This record gives sequence, structure tokens and C-alpha cells, in this order.
Amino acid sequence: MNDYLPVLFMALFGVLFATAALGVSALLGQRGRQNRVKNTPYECGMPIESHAHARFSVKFYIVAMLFILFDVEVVFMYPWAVSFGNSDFARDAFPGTGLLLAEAAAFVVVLFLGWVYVVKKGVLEWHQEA
Amino acid sequence: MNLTLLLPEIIVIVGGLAVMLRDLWLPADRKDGLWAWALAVPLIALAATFLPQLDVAARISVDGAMIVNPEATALSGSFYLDGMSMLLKRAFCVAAALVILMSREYLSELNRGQGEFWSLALFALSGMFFCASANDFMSLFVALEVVTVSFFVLVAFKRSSGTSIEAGLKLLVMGSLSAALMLYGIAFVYGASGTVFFDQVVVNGEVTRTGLRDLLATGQLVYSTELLIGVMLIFLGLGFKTSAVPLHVWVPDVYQGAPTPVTAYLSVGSKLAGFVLMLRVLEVFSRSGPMVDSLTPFLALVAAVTLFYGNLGALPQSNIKRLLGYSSIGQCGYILLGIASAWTVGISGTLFYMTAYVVTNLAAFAVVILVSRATNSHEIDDYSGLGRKNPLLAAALTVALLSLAGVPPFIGFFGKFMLIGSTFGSDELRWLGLVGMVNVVIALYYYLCVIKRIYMREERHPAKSVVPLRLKVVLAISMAALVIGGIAPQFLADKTAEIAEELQFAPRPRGGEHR
Amino acid sequence: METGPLLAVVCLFMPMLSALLIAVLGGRMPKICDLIGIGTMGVSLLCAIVLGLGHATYGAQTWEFTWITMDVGWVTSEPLSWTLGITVDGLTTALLLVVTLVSFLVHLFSKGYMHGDDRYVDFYRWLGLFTFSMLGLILSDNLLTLFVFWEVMGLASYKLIGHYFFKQSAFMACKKAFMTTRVGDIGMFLALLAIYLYTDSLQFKEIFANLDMIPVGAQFWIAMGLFMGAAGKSAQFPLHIWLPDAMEGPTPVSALIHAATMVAAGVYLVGRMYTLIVLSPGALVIISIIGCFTALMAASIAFTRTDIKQVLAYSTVSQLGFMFTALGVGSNIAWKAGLFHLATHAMFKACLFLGSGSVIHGCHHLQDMTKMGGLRKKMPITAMTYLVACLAIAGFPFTAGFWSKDMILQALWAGNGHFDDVYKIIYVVLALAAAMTAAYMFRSYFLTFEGKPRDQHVHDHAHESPWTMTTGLIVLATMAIAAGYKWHDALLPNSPGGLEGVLSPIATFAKTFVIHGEGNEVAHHAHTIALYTSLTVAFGGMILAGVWYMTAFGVGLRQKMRAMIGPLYGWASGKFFIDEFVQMVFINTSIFFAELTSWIDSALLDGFVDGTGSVTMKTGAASGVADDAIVDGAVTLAGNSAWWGGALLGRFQSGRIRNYLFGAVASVALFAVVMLYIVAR
Amino acid sequence: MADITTSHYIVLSALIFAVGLFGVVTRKNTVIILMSLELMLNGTNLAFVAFSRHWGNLQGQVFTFFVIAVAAAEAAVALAIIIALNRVRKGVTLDEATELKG
Repeated sequence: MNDYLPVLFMALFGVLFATAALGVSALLGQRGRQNRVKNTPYECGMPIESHAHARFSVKFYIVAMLFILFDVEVVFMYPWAVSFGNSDFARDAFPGTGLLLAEAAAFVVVLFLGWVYVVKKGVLEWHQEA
Repeated sequence: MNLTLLLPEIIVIVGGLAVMLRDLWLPADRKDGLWAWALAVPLIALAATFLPQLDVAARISVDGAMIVNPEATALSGSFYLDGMSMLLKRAFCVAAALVILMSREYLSELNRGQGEFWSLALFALSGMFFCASANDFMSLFVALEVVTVSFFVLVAFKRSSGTSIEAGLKLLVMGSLSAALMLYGIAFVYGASGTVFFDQVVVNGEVTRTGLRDLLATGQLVYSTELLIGVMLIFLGLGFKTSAVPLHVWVPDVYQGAPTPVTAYLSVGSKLAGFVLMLRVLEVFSRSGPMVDSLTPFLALVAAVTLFYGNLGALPQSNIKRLLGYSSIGQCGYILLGIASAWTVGISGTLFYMTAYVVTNLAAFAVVILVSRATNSHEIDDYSGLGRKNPLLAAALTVALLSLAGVPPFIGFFGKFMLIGSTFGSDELRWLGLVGMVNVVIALYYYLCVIKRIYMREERHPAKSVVPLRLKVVLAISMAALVIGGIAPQFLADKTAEIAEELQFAPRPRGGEHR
Repeated sequence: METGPLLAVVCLFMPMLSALLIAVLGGRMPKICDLIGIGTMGVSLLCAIVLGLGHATYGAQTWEFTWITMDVGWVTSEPLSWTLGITVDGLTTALLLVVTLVSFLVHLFSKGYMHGDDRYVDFYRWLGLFTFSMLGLILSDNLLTLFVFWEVMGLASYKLIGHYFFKQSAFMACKKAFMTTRVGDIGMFLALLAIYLYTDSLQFKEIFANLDMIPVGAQFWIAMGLFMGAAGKSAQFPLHIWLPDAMEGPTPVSALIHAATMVAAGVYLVGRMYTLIVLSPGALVIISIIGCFTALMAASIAFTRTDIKQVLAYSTVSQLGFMFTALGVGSNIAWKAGLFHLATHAMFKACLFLGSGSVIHGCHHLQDMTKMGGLRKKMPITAMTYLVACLAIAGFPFTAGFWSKDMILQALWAGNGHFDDVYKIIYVVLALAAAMTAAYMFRSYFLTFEGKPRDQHVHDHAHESPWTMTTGLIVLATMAIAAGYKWHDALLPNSPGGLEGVLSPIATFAKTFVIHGEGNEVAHHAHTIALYTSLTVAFGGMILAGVWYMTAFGVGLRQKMRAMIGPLYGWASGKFFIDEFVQMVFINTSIFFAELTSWIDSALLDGFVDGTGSVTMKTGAASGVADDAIVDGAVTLAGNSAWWGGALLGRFQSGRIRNYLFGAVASVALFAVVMLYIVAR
Repeated sequence: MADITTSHYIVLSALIFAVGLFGVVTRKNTVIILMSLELMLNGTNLAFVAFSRHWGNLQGQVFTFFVIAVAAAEAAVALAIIIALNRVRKGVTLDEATELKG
């Protein structure tokens, strides 16, 4: 049971906080007084300049995507690094490995070629029109 | 570590990267020539598969038991080269080469993304290669996903066309779903067995890593419900690739929507990759009798439903690609007959049929590409009078469809014969053989409907197809294979029988007395 | 491979080569396709001749290769082995000669006849494929390839009959031919299946070696199934209806298909499977009765036709009836008689068809005999050859037809010891049919070539055909006489180069029958009677035709006839006595009979087949698929229900991914539940 | 009450998987479907890691890395397809993809 106590507390706290916040706002907020200005997101702030759903260049997504891809690929470096540094593990998971470095090199070369492709396709050139 | 065994894979991957990079530095007006580079890759890989260094005995006898030869494995046992993977790799090479020959015109017209198309096709090929050699669930999953993700892009390659994108989306959603299901199944198997590897690793007489084959063979891993559920989920996930019920719904839509060369590639490459993995997984689990006994009714059920779904669904179709899509589901059902029977003859028939299916289906799609280039349509009605306009094309399509229908003397006949025959070995599966026979008749009907239009209808579309040399080569090769394979099937039948022996399935059908 | 089979293989693949070459080159060089066709067929013919001449040396040779051997493990413990091959024996050699000769001449003839046709190239291509399939059918040493070639031939004949597909009638005709023969194929297919199930083989020698494995009850049905297939291809009642319609095809095609090849395939099948069929006397007598009825019916219909090709078409149906009648006897001599008649008939009927083609060509595509007449002077070669062929078909002494018909009658009279009374009746009926044959054939000759021209315009513009066409006529006319001697010798069992190889199995089974062999007193008796009968019917028929048609239509000749016959009969009944007698007794009866059978033919059978067809088409239109000729009624019905099943599946295939996803997840769950249930059980 | 065992993790992973599955089946927006698919994969990942701990070997953890990488690749392609769909059909819901059927 002890193991679950933090979880229970966490859940309780979450529920309490949510209901309290809602309850307080319902209590303190003045209902019935609604008009256009009241309903704008920033009642007392700057006038709205443009629509919230601004259109980004599609490049933004592509670069974001590329970041994720290269980022995720690096994940494989962890098991490699662990097994490279830990010969016990290396024997356990990948017995008979004499080529660990070469394997990593091949992996990086392929990633590098991917990067060359990306650069050559001009994806990272920001100033060009999409 | 035996890197030589990986030579075909290395060739294809390096080739794919080379084509991709070559495209970057090639001026736009010379990109049409890239197909030759792409074509060279599977051909070189095909040649490499014949190297004597790759000819390693897949099994060795230790203490009277045939076990996997460590010499035939690479990458710490994740990669296994046996007769089946060799046969399938050759088939994949041929398929890729023929598809590349077929795609050149399509890409010239599209005038975009040549390098991407060819390199993706080659990456898919490398994925298929690894599928054929996968020897653990990790490489199985990754290889399969390499194929699938490449095909997501290839199917949606014509991004200006709504149908192509739609097909891509459907493939993507269904593919991801089935991958997730399969993965969950693998998790179950891992949970039940504690290993994702098929083979154990022994260092200095001590087992450093357990493998499923050995666990099952020695009885350390016994039949349990979660194991069964896991394997079933794996089969369902693989069934997505092979277009087996219940994850088959994407097939007609994607076949219709995808660019035709991609459909052709998908219909043979991706499908066979799924089948070879099914065979591999089944082979691993056939080490345990109770597992096979519980899998058999499951696979039989899938096979029967798939057969009926594909063949009945094909009947009302008016679009040839869609028809071939349903027919592809039906063909999957036949292959599942052999897999369900899970004994030597059935597996031999399965391999035979898979090989035959490559050339047969590609021939049909080659004609579809040519005809649609002239008529700009995939309606079966527009094939009317093809026999008069393009007698050779008509003959090629007729032969291909007859072979798909399983009419002698074409190669498809023997495959069907062996597959249906294999189910008659056991009392449990005899009903499945009858289902198969009924479906042969149904299938014959819709194939003949197409042939009837070709020869016995007035032509609707006057445009004659011009057959470029590349397509002529495709048709010549596939026709030769169809006819020679039909007249002299012995060579291939012997080869597949030998492989089936090597895979060590039950020599006689289970659950049936031998007459 | 030994010489004999090698020659046969060359002979077989030459037409295939022709079809392929024409398909490849035809588009670019339409001019040379006829030369390719004629050249390759020439080589084929040469091979066949060499094979025929050397038959004594080659004897019965077979060449086979093992198609596939595989361990199927469920039939026997031995690996299953399928062996295919070709066989060269007397029967094969004989038919090879016939087919290649006629095909060669037809190729040659077509160069003149089809000149200027829009689809000249296509025509030669299909001609090649057709000949290939016929040769393959003959050479097959097993029922499997025989059946494949049988069906390919059906397709090729469909294309050839429908050559003028833009004509509605031709289109319907080829459809009808295809459909009707398909009906027969059902029987044949079932018979094949039964044979395979009982004997585990489709190879002739294996089947004949394992005949005792077929139960007695099944023998009858297998024989009937085979006959059903044969009746479809060889136009026997009630499946004969396609043949007259098939005259819509170009005339050379008629000569090839309806004289020497496709219609012969059925007879060949029965002849080849004789060892099996002869086991069932019941089936034999049914074959004989149907053959005899067909012969008589078709002969009487032939009287009423004015279209020259229609006459020949019914004549073909009738003559095929003769062959089946003979084969139905089931004795050694009957077998020979039937196949002998097949060979001789191929010669004279091809000559007649090509002759009619020459006439049609010469008269600018006129086929109506009532508009012809007196063409002999305009087309002397055609007329002469036509006359020779008419004599042969009528059974004039020392022509080929005389020998073969004589032999048929002889076989019938001898019987087989089982239903001899029935065979005697058949004998009489068949003799009548033979007389009618002579009469209607000469009617056609007289109407076309003799007498005064009835249409001066046609007559003025008629011309003799070019050498490409007349060559064939002359050769075939020669053969119409010579063939009798050659075949007669070849088919005699005690002469060298005979067909013992084929007959020996029959001889084995002859023990079960009272076969009346050569030299037997009964046989001698039969021979004498048959000889007299055939002479009587031949001359009787010819004289009747001469008297009637020459007197009725040729005024000049009628005067001569009257002068000749007048003194004889003038005292009794006046000048038209004979006319009226013939009218009353012969023509009227036969017209009545012809009309009756014609009515049965058109109203009942055509109605039946057309009705089936139209019902099929209506269902097809309703469901949108099944208006087809290939899949026959039963399958169409099953097909329709299956189609609805498929359409139902199409509803699942809604195109909406959400439905797919839901369906997939639900069915995975369903599968899991079902599986767990099965496993738990 | 007992410790948190492997079974608990498996139940949790099954729940995550089920939530993902539910989302895949019920949602209309392709992006959300994609998210649901990721959820399914992550549920599986949890199972792998839990089993990895249970069996005391690292195979399950390595497998998880592969799953993550593959999921990223899938997501990249999926987003590209969704963008293309948006261009062609002006929308990203599944209703935009119902042309191929029958």
C-alpha cells in the first residue's frame, strides 16, 4: 500500500486543485455580465493584431520533424555507448563483438548522408521562399 | 561475425544511398537516366546471392539433432541465411528489377522525385532482404517497418493526386495500427519467454543468451495462453502485409489509389516479406507441438475467410487495379492454406506459389501500366478489344490471369495444386481444401470475365498501347518464367521441397493418418 | 527424341510459330503474314508426309517427359508424377496428314479468298493458333493436354467464326458456337475427372492399363460424358445447332473447321478413348442411335436449304452422324470405318467447302443457289472438282466416300452381338440417309453448275478463281478419290502401316464381345450386303436428284430426260409422273420431316439455348456482370449469388478509414474470442 | 498490499494501449489518430521495459529504442502525408479520404 500512497496523494491533490480552482472562479466571478469585450481573451490587454491561428511556413514543421528524427536516432548511441564501455554487457547482449566502433561509424555515416541530403535539398535555407 | 553473408544487403543499402546522392548532383535534364543506376543495384545484388561464400549450410547436425548453423548467422545471430531467405532474396531482386523497369515511364511523366523514388524502392528492397533473413523479433520488426514506411511514401508519391494521398493515408493508418498490434504480440511473447531472439548463443558451453527455438524444443517454454495470444497477434500483424483478413481492408483501396508501379511492387514485395516472416515465425513455433496444434485452426480460419473475402469481393469490380487488389487478397488466402497445413508439402507449395506469384502478378501489372498509359483508364471495360488492338499485350495479360487463376500449363497451377493438396493430408484441414477448390472456381470466373472482355468485346478505346523496350523486357521475362515454370516446374518444385525439408516442419501432416 | 516424335513436334509447333511470328511482325509487315502462314504450314505438311511415308519404320512411338514429380504424400506414399507427352501412331499419323494438308490448302486458298480483308493479319494469326491446337489435340498422349488444346481450339474457332464480328449474325453465331460446345465440355470435364479419380492418371496408356479400376456402373457414364463432349464439338444432335450458324465465318474457315479439324476432334476423342467406351454396350448403342438420327435429320434439312454453304453445313452434320453411327457399333471394323470416314470426309468436304468458296468468290459473295445455275462453263475447274467431291460424298464406286461408307454399313450389319436388331434398323435408316446424301449433294451441284443461269447478271460477272484457290480444289478433288485407296490400305489390319498399335487394346477387349472378324462368314455376308446397299443408295440418290432437279429447273435437260425416260413411263402416268412421284413420296415426306426436325431444331433447341442465354443475359444485366458466354448456366447461377456476396463485401469496403479501423479492431477481437474458445475447448 | 509487480505494469500498459486503440477507432482528426497510435506504441514500450526488468535482460529496453525510432519515422511520414492531404482535399480529417471504395 505504501507504494501507492504518493500516487493517491497526487491524484487527490489534482482533483482538489481542479475543483477548488473552478469553485473559486465560479464564486468570485461575476456571472451575467457578458459583452463582446468581456469575452475577448485579453480583456484589458493590447488590441488583437491578428488571428491566433497564424500560418507558419511549412519549413517550420519540416525542420521540427528533422530535429525529431535526428534526435531520436541518437537514442541508439546510448545502448552502444553502454555496451562499448561495459564489456560485461557487451558479452551479454552482443556476444563476439569486435566491430563495435565500426558499427557505430557506419551508423553515423548513414546519418551523415541523410544530413547531406537534407542540406542539398535546401531544407535548412531559411531565406528562400517555401 | 560473418559480414560476407550480409553482402547483398550491403550492396542494396549502399546502392540506395548512392542513387539518392547521385540524384542530388545530377542536372534536371539528365535525371531520366537514373533508372539505370537503380536497376543495376538489384541485379548486382542478385549476382551476389550466387557467390559461393554465401552458400553456407543452414543447419548442422549436433548429437543427432539438426540445429541452426552459427556459421550461417551474422549480426550476433539476428541475421540468418538459409535456403528460404536465399530463394526469397532472389525473388525480391527480380521483383525490384522488374518494377524499376516498369516505373521509368511513370517517373518521367511525373518529372519529380526521381532520386527519392528509386532510393526508396531500394531501401524497401533492403528491408525485404532483412525480412527474409530476420532471426529475432527486433530485426523482424525493424525490417518490416523499413518496408512499410518506404511504401507509405511510395504509395503517396503522387502528392498532387487525391487518390494517391488517400491511399497513402489508408496504408499508413492501417499499417501503424497493425504494427502496434504486432508489437504488442511480440511483447507478450517476450513476456512469456524472456527472449526476443530465435536462437540461443552458447559461449564456452554456457548459454549466454536463450533463444525461442531452443526453449521450445527443450520444453523450457511451454504452451500458454499469453504465448498463443502473442503469436496470434504477430500473425495478424504480419497478415496486414500479406493482406490477410482481418487487417486487409486497405488492400483494394491502396491498390487502386497508388501509382501502378508502386502497386505492383507492393503486391509482390511487401506481401512476400510478410509471408516469409510468417513462415519464419511459424517455423520457430513449430518446435512446440501444442503451439502448432492451436495455431492451425487459427490460421485455417484466417485462410478460409481471406479466400472468400478476396474472391467474392473481386466479382463486382469494374476497376482492374481494384480487381487485382481483391485477387491479391484471394491469393494470400491460397498461400495461407499451405502455411496453415504446416507440413513439408504445404510449405514447399507456399514457397513455390510465392515465387510464381512474383512473375505472374508483375506481368499482369505491366500490362495494366501499358494499357492505362494508352487509355488513361483502369476500367475493365476499357480492356475490351485489346485482343485486336494489342494482341501480344492481350496474350500476356491472358496468360498472367490464367496463371493467377491456376490454369495449367502455367506456373500458378502447380502452386495451387500443392497448396490445396497439402490440406488434404490431414482430416482437420480437409474442409479447407474444399474451400480452396470452391474459390478456384469463383476466381476463375472473374479472371475469365476480364479475358472475355479482352477478346470478345468491341473495342471501346481506340488508342493502341506503345510498348517501350523496357516493358517488353519485363513481359518477355515474366512470360518466359510463367510458361517455362508451367511446362518444367520440376526445378523450382525440387528447390522448394528441399527448402521445406531444411525448415524442419513436420514431415507428415498433423492430425491425419497417412493413407 | 526419336525421329518420329521429332517430326511430330516440328509439325506441331510450326503453326504456333506462324501465329507468334504474325503477332510480332504482323503490325509492321502485313503483306508477308500470308507467306509466313503458308510457309510454316508447308513445313508442317512436309513433316506429316514424311511421317506418313515412314510410318512403317516409325511405328507407334511415343515421346514423353515428366512434367513434375512431387511428394504429395496423401494419395500414395510414392511421389506423384505427372507425365505428358506426344504419341505417334497410326491414328495420329493419319489425322496429322489430313489436318496439315487441309490446313495448308486453306492457308493457300485464303490468300486469294481473303484478299483485301481488313483483318487479314488477324485471320492468319488465328488460323495458325487454331491449327496448332488441333495438332496438339491429336498428338497429346493424355487427356489433360488434350482438354487444354480442346479449349484453346474452342477459343480460336470462336475468333475465326466471328471474323466478321461487325455483322450481328456472325457475332451471334460465334457466341452460339462457343456456348453450345461448352455445354458438351461439362460432360467431358466430368468424365475426365471421373477417369482421373478411378485410374489416377490421364495418360491414355495408363488409363487403358487400369481400366479394371473403373466400376462397371461408372463406365457407362464416363463413356456418355466423353460422348457429350464429342457431340458438342462434332455437332451431334442436340448440340449440332451451332454448326449451320457457324457458316457466318469466312468460307476457308468453314472448310478448315467444319470439314477436317474441329468437328473431327469429337470423333477423334471417341476413337481415341474407344478402348474405354467399348466397355459399355449401352453407351455404344446410344452413340449409334444419336449418330444415325443426326445423319437422317441433317440430311433431310439439307434438302430445304438454298444457301450453298448451309447445304454443306447440314451435310457435314449428317456425315459426322455417319461416323458416330459407325463408332457406336463397337467392333474392330466399326472403329476403322468411323475414322476412315473421318479422313475421307475431311478430303471431299474440304473440297466442297473450298469449291463453294470459289463459287461465292466468283459470284461476288452470292451464296443463294437459286440465283446461280450454269456456272460450269464460267468456272470449269471449280465445277469439275465440285462434281468429283459430290461423287465421293454420294458414295460413287471407287471414290473415297464409297469405300468408307461401304465399310460403315458393313460394320453396322455385322453388329457387335449385343443389340444387333437395333443395329439392323440403324442400318436401314442410315442407308436411307446415304441415299438422301447423294440426292441433296447432286441437287446442289445441279442447281449451281448445271442448267440455265437463273440470274443473268450474276452469271455474266462470274469468273474462275485465281490459282491459289483452284490449286487446293484440284488437290482435294484428287484426294477425294485417292484417299480411299491410301486410307483403305492403311486402315486394313493385316496391311503394313496399319493401326495395330491402337487396335491391340481393342483386340484384348474383343473377348468380351462377339466381334465378327475378317474372313468370318457373317462378315463376308455383311460385306456383300453392304456393298449392294451402298451401290444402290449412291446411284439411287444421284439418279433421283438428277431426274428431279434437271427436269424441274433445266428446261433443256428436262427435255432430254423426258426423251430418255419418257418411252419408259409415258404410257402410265404422263410426263410429270416422276416429278410428282418424287414430290409426293420423297420430297414432301422429307420436307415434312425436315420441317419437323427444323422446327425441333429452331423452336426447341435453339429456343432452349437462346432462352438460357437470354435468361443469363437478363440476370447478367440486372446484376451487371454475368452476360457472358464462357461460364455456363450453372456456374453463372452460382456466380450471381457469389456476386451478390461480393457486392455485400463491397459495402464493408466503404472507403472510410474509421470503418476500416473499427472493423479491423472488432474482427481482431472477434478472432481472439473465437480462437480462445477453440483453444479452451 | 503487495509491491508493484510486473503485472501492474502490464495492466497499465494494456490500459494505455487500449486508450490509444480507442482513440484510433473513435477519432476523426488524422493528427489525433496519429497521437493515439503513438500512445499504443508507448503502451507497448512500457510492457517491453517491464518485461525487461522482469527477466533481468536488456532486450526489451533495446527493443523500445527501436520502437521509438520507428515511431518517429512513421510520424514524420504521416505528417508529410497529412500535409499533402490538407493541400489536396483542404482538410485533415478522415472524411477527406473516402474516395476509394467499393
